[in-house]
Amino acid sequence: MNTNSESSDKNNGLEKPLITDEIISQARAAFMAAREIKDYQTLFVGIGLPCLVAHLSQSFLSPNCHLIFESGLMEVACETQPLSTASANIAKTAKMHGSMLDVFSMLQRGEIDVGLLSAAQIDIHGHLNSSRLTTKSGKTLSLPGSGGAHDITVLANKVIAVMPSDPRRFVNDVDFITSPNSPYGNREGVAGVAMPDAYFSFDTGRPILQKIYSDRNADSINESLNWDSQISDSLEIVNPPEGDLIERAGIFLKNS
Amino acid sequence: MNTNSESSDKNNGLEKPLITDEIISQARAAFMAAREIKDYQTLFVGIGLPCLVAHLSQSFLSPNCHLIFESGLMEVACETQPLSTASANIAKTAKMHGSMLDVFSMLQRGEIDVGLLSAAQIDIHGHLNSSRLTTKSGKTLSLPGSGGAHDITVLANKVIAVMPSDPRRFVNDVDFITSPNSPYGNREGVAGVAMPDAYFSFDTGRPILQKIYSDRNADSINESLNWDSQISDSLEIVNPPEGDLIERAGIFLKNS
Amino acid sequence: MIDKVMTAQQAVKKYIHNSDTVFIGGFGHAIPFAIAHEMVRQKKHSLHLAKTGADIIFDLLVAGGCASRLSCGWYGNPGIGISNIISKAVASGELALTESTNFSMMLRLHAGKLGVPFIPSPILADGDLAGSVDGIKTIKCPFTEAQYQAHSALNPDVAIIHAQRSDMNGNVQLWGSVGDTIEGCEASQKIICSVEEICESEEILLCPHLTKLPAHKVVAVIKQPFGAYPSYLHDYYQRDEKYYAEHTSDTKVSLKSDEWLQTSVFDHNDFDSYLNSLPGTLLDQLAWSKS
Amino acid sequence: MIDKVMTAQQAVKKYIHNSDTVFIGGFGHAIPFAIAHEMVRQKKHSLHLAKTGADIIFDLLVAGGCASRLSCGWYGNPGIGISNIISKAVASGELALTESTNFSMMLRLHAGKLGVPFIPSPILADGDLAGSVDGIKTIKCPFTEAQYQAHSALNPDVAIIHAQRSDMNGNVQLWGSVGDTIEGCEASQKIICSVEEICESEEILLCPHLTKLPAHKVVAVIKQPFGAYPSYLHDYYQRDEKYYAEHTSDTKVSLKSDEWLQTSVFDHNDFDSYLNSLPGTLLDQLAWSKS
Repeated sequence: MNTNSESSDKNNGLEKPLITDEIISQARAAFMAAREIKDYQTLFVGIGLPCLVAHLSQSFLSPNCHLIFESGLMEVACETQPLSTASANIAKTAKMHGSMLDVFSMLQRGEIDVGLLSAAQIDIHGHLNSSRLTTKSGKTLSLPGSGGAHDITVLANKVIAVMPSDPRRFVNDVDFITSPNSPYGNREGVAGVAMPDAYFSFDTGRPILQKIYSDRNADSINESLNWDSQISDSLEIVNPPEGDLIERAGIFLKNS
Repeated sequence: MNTNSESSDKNNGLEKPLITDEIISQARAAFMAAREIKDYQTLFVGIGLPCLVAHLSQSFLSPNCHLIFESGLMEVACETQPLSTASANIAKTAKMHGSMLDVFSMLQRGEIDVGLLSAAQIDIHGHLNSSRLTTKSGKTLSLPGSGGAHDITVLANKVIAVMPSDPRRFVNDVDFITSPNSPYGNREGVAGVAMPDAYFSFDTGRPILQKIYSDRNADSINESLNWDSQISDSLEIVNPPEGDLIERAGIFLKNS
Repeated sequence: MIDKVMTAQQAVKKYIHNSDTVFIGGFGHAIPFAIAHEMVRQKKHSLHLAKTGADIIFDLLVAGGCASRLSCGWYGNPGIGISNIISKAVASGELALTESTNFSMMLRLHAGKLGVPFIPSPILADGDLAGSVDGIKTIKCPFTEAQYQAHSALNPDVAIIHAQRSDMNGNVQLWGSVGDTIEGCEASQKIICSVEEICESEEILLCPHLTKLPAHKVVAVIKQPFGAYPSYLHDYYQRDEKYYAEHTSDTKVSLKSDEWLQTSVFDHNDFDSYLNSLPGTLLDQLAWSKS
Repeated sequence: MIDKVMTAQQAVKKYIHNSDTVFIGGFGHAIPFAIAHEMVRQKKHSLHLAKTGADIIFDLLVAGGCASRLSCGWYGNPGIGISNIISKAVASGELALTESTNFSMMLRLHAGKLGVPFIPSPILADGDLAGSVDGIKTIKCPFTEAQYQAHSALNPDVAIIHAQRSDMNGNVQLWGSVGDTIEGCEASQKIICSVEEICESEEILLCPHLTKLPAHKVVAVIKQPFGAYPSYLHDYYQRDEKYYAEHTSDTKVSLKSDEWLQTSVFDHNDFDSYLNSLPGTLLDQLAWSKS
């Protein structure tokens, strides 16, 4: 693992991207989630930030994890950002073209170690919302819906959510429970949520600020979000991603 | 359709077989069953005599019927006798290699027009036995079991049994009901049984001698079997297969 | 054998009836746009569309007035955002939407494929979708007494799909990412399929493992190169990413989506005419690349 | 990646435990004889064997004393007749046999694949098998109140299969007639696979539609050419029809079946040694022919 190299020699001719704050923010959130993944785990990967988590895991931390997408693509090398779970860029790297039934069956059998999801909102119960938002004026804003999110949340052995910093996304009660943190059988449910500053676990059933990047302040992070969370007694300080890792995130996000 | 040609020019170099009584007997039973099949029907084909029915149907009577085997082979051209539902000789002619689940699902969906089965015994209720026989001395003789026979009997829209002449196979009550004539939903169940002399229908729920080859006598056939059957008022006299058809049956049975 | 080869115009006219439940094949890949164009052109209406995750082909069918009901686990423009057209049609009451989850829709189609009345699953026991989805009832497992949700079988009247190739008898060969396509087709009463190429049955025999649909249910085979455009087809052509990227803004106001229907569907007699109206080298640029 | 390549000896020792429930892959095709030979050689015992239709590989495992229980829909020598060995073992009480139907076994494995407790079906409601089969209970459909039989999930501890090829990571490619093989493997906790060839992952990427098993469950990849002999392997070799034809008479008396085990299994350290003991040109004669 090398997160410090300043060189881009290894980028195989891909254009060196302009590193924007947005790229850094996404890389930080994704890296925080990727740290929770162990090598050789099976990952069920949602679209958006979860793909960057999968990419950084595979590239830097857990090179042998098995990436599975709801379209039925398995044993995927997630090298560029896919727009859908069936996009050609990941279909071309997949060693198995199965069906949607095949991969959801894996989830239901309990063979998926980690489900990687994003959502519009997450609440202190670990429930996720990807269906609709209620604005302050009471208007309802429709979102695309569950897709596989509900199913992944109930059926993966463990779910890690990965979210942007936006405080409106962290709430005491989601506007709509698309994906209830009600895991099947003895599964773990939503284990935690990674964001660009920190990682909250749900070990006690409520959000606890468990890990924080060394350039952030725990109290201010905790207070900046719109939910009742606590700071762990054993708060872990994590070095933020830099150099090679940020660059790879930039290339990943750019070449999509 | 040409069942009268004496020539074997069309046999594509396959050796002209010796036509034995056994071949003629099988061809007669199979042809009687094949006459019950309409073109373009979907057939779920068991091993043994049912394969000869399928072959004669495809070659002479119903060239466009869809042949399906329990192994998952579909759109099969049944040109030589297969020993199992997955034999290479039929796998090589199949236009679709599906799975066992795929084809039994077709049955369960109600898409199989005719199930073609043989059995050790058939009784006056239309039940089939392929599990065990009780000898006169009370000894039990084990047979290989249901395989897909039970499932085909319950799930095909209609079942046609095809049997050798052996009177021990036609009984008032089978020794063991492997495949009950209890069709699912509004399916027809066991519609009839073809044998080398005749065809019995179960239109009234009991065997009725419905069709007979012109070289046989209805009363003597009916009496020769060990079951309570009747002779239809509208008994149909059928010309027995000869010439080309017998020869093709011989080639089919020989080149297995 | 009956020759099943016909035009999209003939197939849609003959086999898709108003008020049918229609399964739309393709999943981020191999999406049957050519057939959908023809459905809009023929002004089919009152259809119930069923699918796991609904791509922008649903925008076309909803904007075109074909659908009165939509059952799905997701709808929108993958990776881009919400569907303006569907949101608006639901808000106005023109479209009844039953939101579910992708796996529940998959299980319902799979129960339809198996020919069983339902499949039990632990999903949709909790959460706000549980109260509003269709076709789910709580049952007890007879072995463990534990509670499950019975996801009831869905058997659409007709499935529309696009695939790489078929012979004239409907031995359809499809590969690449399939998503829910096969299950949805098997669950349906009949299948209308457009293909890039119609091949000889002898070619099918060389690779029978690629044949994915039961030929006896395929009622129409339509030769339509680029029939999945603007989506992609594995080994044939790439997705038109620009089209998808611009679609969401292109359909933000009704005026614009009317224009979209006019220029892409109603201005043409068939899909080839539409393809010919695309900028000169566009389709060439979409040529499949292995990497 | 962990290199999963090992010998049959290592795989059977490490991953098959006495008293396991074992799914036997292959259906009239691709039957994993090499792995079964090794199970007999290592004197595995008390296994519960599960399958839809049981080919003569079951005779080998039963004669070898490996099995104490057999659940299947059929057993024998396809197209030839009954299994002398299994009939005798059942009669003597050495083997517990639960007879079912092929589709019920398939549904139970499929429920195992889906990860659901059962699948409802109308089969096995009536007839003499209904009272004696395992894992079936009557339930009511919550939608129609009609009665169905719940066929309970079967999740074997391990599956053994033979396939055409795999990479060292367990991306197994199998084609030809598959029968119940894929479902049985997916239902099992782990998969042991012998293959004709071990290929580079790059070759897998050229035809990912041929990859049929989830690599994360494949624990052992064994390079064993002719590993399905005397059955056949699509595109590789034909079945030894003479072997099958003579098998039933060859196993009519115990003395003969003991001799069979001795000369085909115990006289050899591995399957290659057995293959080498076959008549000189036999394997050459079995070369695959396209027609």
